[in-house]
Amino acid sequence: MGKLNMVQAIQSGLMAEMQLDPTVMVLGEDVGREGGVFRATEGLQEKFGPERAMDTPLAESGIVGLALGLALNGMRPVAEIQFDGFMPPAWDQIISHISRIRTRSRGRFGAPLVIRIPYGGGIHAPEHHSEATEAVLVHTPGIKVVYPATPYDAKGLLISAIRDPDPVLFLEPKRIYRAIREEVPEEAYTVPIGEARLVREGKDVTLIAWGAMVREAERAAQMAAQEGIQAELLDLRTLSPMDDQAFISSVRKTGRAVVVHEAPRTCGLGAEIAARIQEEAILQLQAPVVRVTGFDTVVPLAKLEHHYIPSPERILRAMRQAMSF
Amino acid sequence: MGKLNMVQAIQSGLMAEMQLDPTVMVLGEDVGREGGVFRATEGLQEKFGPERAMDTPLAESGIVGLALGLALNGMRPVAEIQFDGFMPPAWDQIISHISRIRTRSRGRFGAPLVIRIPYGGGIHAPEHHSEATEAVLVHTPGIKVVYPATPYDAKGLLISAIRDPDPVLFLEPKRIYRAIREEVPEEAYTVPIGEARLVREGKDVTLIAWGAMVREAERAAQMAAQEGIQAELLDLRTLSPMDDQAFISSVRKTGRAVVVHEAPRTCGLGAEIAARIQEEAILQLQAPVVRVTGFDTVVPLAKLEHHYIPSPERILRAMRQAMSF
Amino acid sequence: MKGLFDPSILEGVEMLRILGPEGTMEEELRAPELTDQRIQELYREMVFLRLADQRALNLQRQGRMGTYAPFMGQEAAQVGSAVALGEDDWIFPSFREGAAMYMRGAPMGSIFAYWMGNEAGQRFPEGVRVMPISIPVGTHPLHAVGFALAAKMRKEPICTVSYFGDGGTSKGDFHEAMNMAGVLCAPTIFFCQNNQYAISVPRKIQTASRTIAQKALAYGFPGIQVDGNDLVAVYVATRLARERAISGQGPTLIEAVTYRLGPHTTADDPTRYRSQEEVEAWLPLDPLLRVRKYLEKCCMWDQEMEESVHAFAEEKVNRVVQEAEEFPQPAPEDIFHYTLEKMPPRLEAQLEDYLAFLKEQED
Amino acid sequence: MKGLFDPSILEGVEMLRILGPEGTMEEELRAPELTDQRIQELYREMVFLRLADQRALNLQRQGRMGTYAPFMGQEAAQVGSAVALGEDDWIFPSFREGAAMYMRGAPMGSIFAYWMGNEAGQRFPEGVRVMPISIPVGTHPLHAVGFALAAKMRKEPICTVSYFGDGGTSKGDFHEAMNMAGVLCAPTIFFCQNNQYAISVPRKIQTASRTIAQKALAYGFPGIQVDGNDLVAVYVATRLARERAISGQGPTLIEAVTYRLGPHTTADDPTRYRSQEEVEAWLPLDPLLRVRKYLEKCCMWDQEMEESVHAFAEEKVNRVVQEAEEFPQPAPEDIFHYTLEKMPPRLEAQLEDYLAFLKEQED
Ligand SMILES: Cc1ncc(C[n+]2csc(CCOP(=O)(O)OP(=O)(O)O)c2C)c(N)n1
Ligand SMILES: Cc1ncc(C[n+]2csc(CCOP(=O)(O)OP(=O)(O)O)c2C)c(N)n1
Ligand SMILES: [Mg+2]
Ligand SMILES: [Mg+2]
Repeated sequence: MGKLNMVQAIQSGLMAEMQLDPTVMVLGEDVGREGGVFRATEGLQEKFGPERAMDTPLAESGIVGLALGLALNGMRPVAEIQFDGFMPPAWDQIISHISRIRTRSRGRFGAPLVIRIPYGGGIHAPEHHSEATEAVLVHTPGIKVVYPATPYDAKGLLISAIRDPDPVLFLEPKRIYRAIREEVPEEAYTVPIGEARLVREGKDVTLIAWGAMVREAERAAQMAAQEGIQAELLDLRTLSPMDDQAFISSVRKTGRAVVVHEAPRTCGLGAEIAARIQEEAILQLQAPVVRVTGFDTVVPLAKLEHHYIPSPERILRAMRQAMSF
Repeated sequence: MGKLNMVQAIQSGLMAEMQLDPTVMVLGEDVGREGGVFRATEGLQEKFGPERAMDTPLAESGIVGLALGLALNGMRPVAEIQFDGFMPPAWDQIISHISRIRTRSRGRFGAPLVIRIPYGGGIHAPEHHSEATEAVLVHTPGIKVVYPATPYDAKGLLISAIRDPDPVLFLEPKRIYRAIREEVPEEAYTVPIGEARLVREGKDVTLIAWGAMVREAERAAQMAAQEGIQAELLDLRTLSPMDDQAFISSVRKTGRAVVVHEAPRTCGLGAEIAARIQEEAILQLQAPVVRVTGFDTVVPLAKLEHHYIPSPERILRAMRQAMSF
Repeated sequence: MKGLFDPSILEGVEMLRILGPEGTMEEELRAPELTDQRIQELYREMVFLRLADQRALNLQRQGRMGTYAPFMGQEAAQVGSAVALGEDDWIFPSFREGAAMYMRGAPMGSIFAYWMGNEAGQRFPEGVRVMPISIPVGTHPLHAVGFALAAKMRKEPICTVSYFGDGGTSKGDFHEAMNMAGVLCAPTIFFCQNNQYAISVPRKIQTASRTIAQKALAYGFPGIQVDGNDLVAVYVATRLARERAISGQGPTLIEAVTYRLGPHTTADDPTRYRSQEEVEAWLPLDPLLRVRKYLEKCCMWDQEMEESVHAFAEEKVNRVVQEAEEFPQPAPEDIFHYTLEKMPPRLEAQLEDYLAFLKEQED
Repeated sequence: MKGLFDPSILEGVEMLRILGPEGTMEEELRAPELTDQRIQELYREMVFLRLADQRALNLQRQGRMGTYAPFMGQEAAQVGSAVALGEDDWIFPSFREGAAMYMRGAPMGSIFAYWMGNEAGQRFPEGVRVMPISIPVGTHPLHAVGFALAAKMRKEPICTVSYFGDGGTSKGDFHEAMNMAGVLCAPTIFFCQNNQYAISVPRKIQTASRTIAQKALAYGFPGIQVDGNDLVAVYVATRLARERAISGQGPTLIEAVTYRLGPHTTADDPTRYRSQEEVEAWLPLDPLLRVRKYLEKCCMWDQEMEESVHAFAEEKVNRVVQEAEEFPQPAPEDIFHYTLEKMPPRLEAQLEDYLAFLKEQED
């Protein structure tokens, strides 16, 4: 047991599973020799060789399509897409094949594979390196979608994902890869897919976030507490299948909700959450569900990026709006 | 002026614009010699030659990427993707380039192009021929998304789309391509992008639909009328930018809303509509917004497809639920 | 010029043909295990397959089947390649490979049931090493590469074959699959049936390369162009490619030059884009015809045998149709059950709600 | 074997080189318009470009610039190709083409401003026929093909050039672009800088073909492999490709064999994946070195000139940095204004709300 940051926790999870299960392997651009541009696969090629820690040609559709073929033949591949902005070329394989092979074969075949993707903004990166595309993934039947917010969860959820019989999209908040350190067991352990985490209890307003936004929401909740607003913060952790009962029962208690995400507002996951809350808790709702999100624009480059990503201040403002409706 | 069905109206729109504007051209798989698998481009190659009605290799990403290059150099291409299920390979070009070239070049370049796609189920087709992917498109900044429901609107909206300075995704409800005939002027005319159409007035519940679902909703509204429920039906026509004031003001009047779409429920456009309604009309809402949608599964093949696509009966049931909440 | 790779470099290479249209055999190129006996057996299968294919078209016209993609004219390409494989090899078909699938053990009744709009027809019995049909053109060779790679990692002496058309070679995923197979030295065969059309789009609008086989050179492995209407040449080329795969030499691209004698699918009207003369010019190259001619030359076939094999095949096709039509009607629950291994609560709720709706409708 | 396209067919083709590492010129291959005078001019530019590139690295280390992708070692490939084009030709760069972009008229201050995180740096002045940088690898050649096609339709005698790396050739979109260009006979040049690496992935893991140039054969048009560190050979090959394009003969693929002397980007540590020896083996092949040697042989260069050109270039780089740092700080409104030509109401509301928030924060 030691204090690890999130990249280290992920690396530790991969290492642990590859040691336990010879069918587990990683593949992607620069994941082998280099150990990944973020070092999430560091040391795996040294330990398991170039086949089980495989550098691939630069081709995202190919990487995930190859992973499907490997999974169909007994492997448990963990593919890496280097940055969120390079997910779209892989979507066809994910949407047309990976998510469908089980239903297409009426259960004869499954696709036990994981696709890891560093996602989101806040690192002053070039275009296409700051995207958050969860809504598209959650809209796709036949896959699971996981977004850890802490090192401990990252490792535990990753191991659950690897052991899952179905394909799991594993989105890693690159912005906080090295921001948080916490105790992470060295051995393998699991955190169940499909369960939200209660970060903070409160009675006035329910705050819903995931990935890198959990930390921003937590800061906002602290600021709110100083104004006497007691926010209850939920870290969704899994976006598909979503633990909606967690936030619905919270909203039934608080009567108010604020949902936070980096992606553009329109048709973002915040819409689904708002829709479910009004479906199941309308009688308790004392204000509209407020969405604090990226704008309906492309994520700006470094000089303007901070305007785009929800800040604690914007989240606080939304809570005030919810409280004073 | 003559009675045309929707495919004919679309063909007539393309013909009219190609005659008026020498930069307008069509391209895609089988759009030339064959005139399109649905005949939407019939006669264009005869009239305008193989360059302006261009058969391309089988490559969806290539088709729309080529269209962007053409648009950057003075053309107004209308690309066809043969079926909705073959959109995902084109998404990368749409999301990473077509939708961004204006902002990337800070306004120096735009992408005045149209992508036509026959969408949706109900024609007993093989896998990947029955999808409705509007949510992904509406979530993407920098493009417009149009879904006509009638022949007249199809032609008028298509011409608006061709003349629009920004990229327009033009989704055609293939199920009703030949189901409705109505008077369609022979000459060019426009129907404005961004305005919903009031199909039917009513005071009890607002029904929101687009594309092929408008007809189902209309049938449901007729059935409801016999039970004394007066439904107000809106055909959104444009999904992005969405005429939300149309349904918000309607819901302020009726206090109830039912939204209908073919796509899977979770993170479908219905969620966004519900979210906006609760944001702007919560005080008038007398029941949760009800969503009548496809299931969170792959669209089934012919033998089971009718269970998946919202039927008038399911829509009617949703209206009853809204009324009796 | 130094540094120049000009297409003219490749002009000399001619298509491999062993069994000519007149039934003449280039004996020295023939595979020894492909005895006359075996050819006779395969001819029987080809007759059955052609009849089954035609029946499917008829069923569609009668409204008993959905859209169907016939393989008439491509029997030699599919049968020749399928039977050249080893027992444990896997095939990854696209939508026009009914013949290859059947030869690899997929029940024709299942295949028909699928085209009748029943997903259950794609669940082949355990042991049948045939993947479900992949509709998105050119996207499934990647799966064959990955599958082959897993076998290679475990040192299992098998190979995989992906089937696709001339149109399929234009897709980005085809390129990524070819390139990865080359880099990873994957034991896989890319089997292209160049049937001259992708729906209405003729081969020359699909790509400017003289052959499809030469595309392999872009990926550093060999391509073979073979007469796709020649059962024997297809067999020999596939065998060679399989040898390469199994012995660690990596992938091979095979271009089987053939012709789609029928419509693209039952929804297609080919008279819109090709002339009757063009079709007629291909008729003498019919893959069944030359096998029959050969067998006749060997005195292993006559009109009587032809008639009896037809009668026998007709019977068999009848049973296929019966089997397909007796497939149980799928239940609405089936839409939900295979989305994930375990249905998540939200989906369960959707199912329950829908079943409640169905119940209400009955009442 | 008949029908066989084996990679060995292409083994004989050797890379085109005109100006050798020792400064020797193959005069008969040289382009007449590339006079010694012109070479001297281009050498000055190359010196400036190398200094500018190094300055960018320094600025990044000082926190005055964001992630930056240096082109050190690739100057001949970029300058040689850029100056071989006609005035009205367009280039479609990816992220490492600062040198080519500058040679085609994009202000270096703008390019720097962009890497400082300001989108406005990508709006080049009207008349500068340089597209904005495309980050997604291998995806922009399609735009160059479409753009070229439009010019061809209007019978304008121009061509387009897309720049990409060895890694870019693995992408599906590269294939679709090459294939479409072949079919449409588009006046375009695919210019690949094979700098041996895609981040850490060496060329041999990128593709199994011996050369990248030979990939053109898959699409029925020629490829040329050229020494990418040889200004003259790059120029000559590009000129030839342009001739083909303008005269209706269609596309050409050029593989410029070069080496990325620096890190992939400022975020990269190349010692993790390549040895110092490997880098050192490439140093004698430095594209600037051989031009200088040639000019010295012609008595058109000496140490004094070298020093003065350096001093001059340093000055110019200073002005570039100043220009870049004086770019106006973009406003939050800029995030919204270029999404669509006319801002839709919902987006306007988001902007207003955000400006209100900023106002509140100030108060
Ligand atoms: C990615 C994709 N785009 C479009 C289609 C529609 N479509 C079905 S078959 C076909 C032509 C395929 O041609 P080819 O690959 O030559 O195979 P063939 O039909 O000749 O067997 C097209 C365009 C599809 N199935 N997949
Ligand atoms: C589609 C895509 N995938 C991944 C990346 C991340 N990435 C940036 S540059 C690069 C390597 C590019 O290599 P190459 O094409 O050889 O160009 P070079 O960097 O050598 O100039 C990668 C993987 C990207 N920009 N685009
Ligand atoms: Mg074909
Ligand atoms: Mg490179």
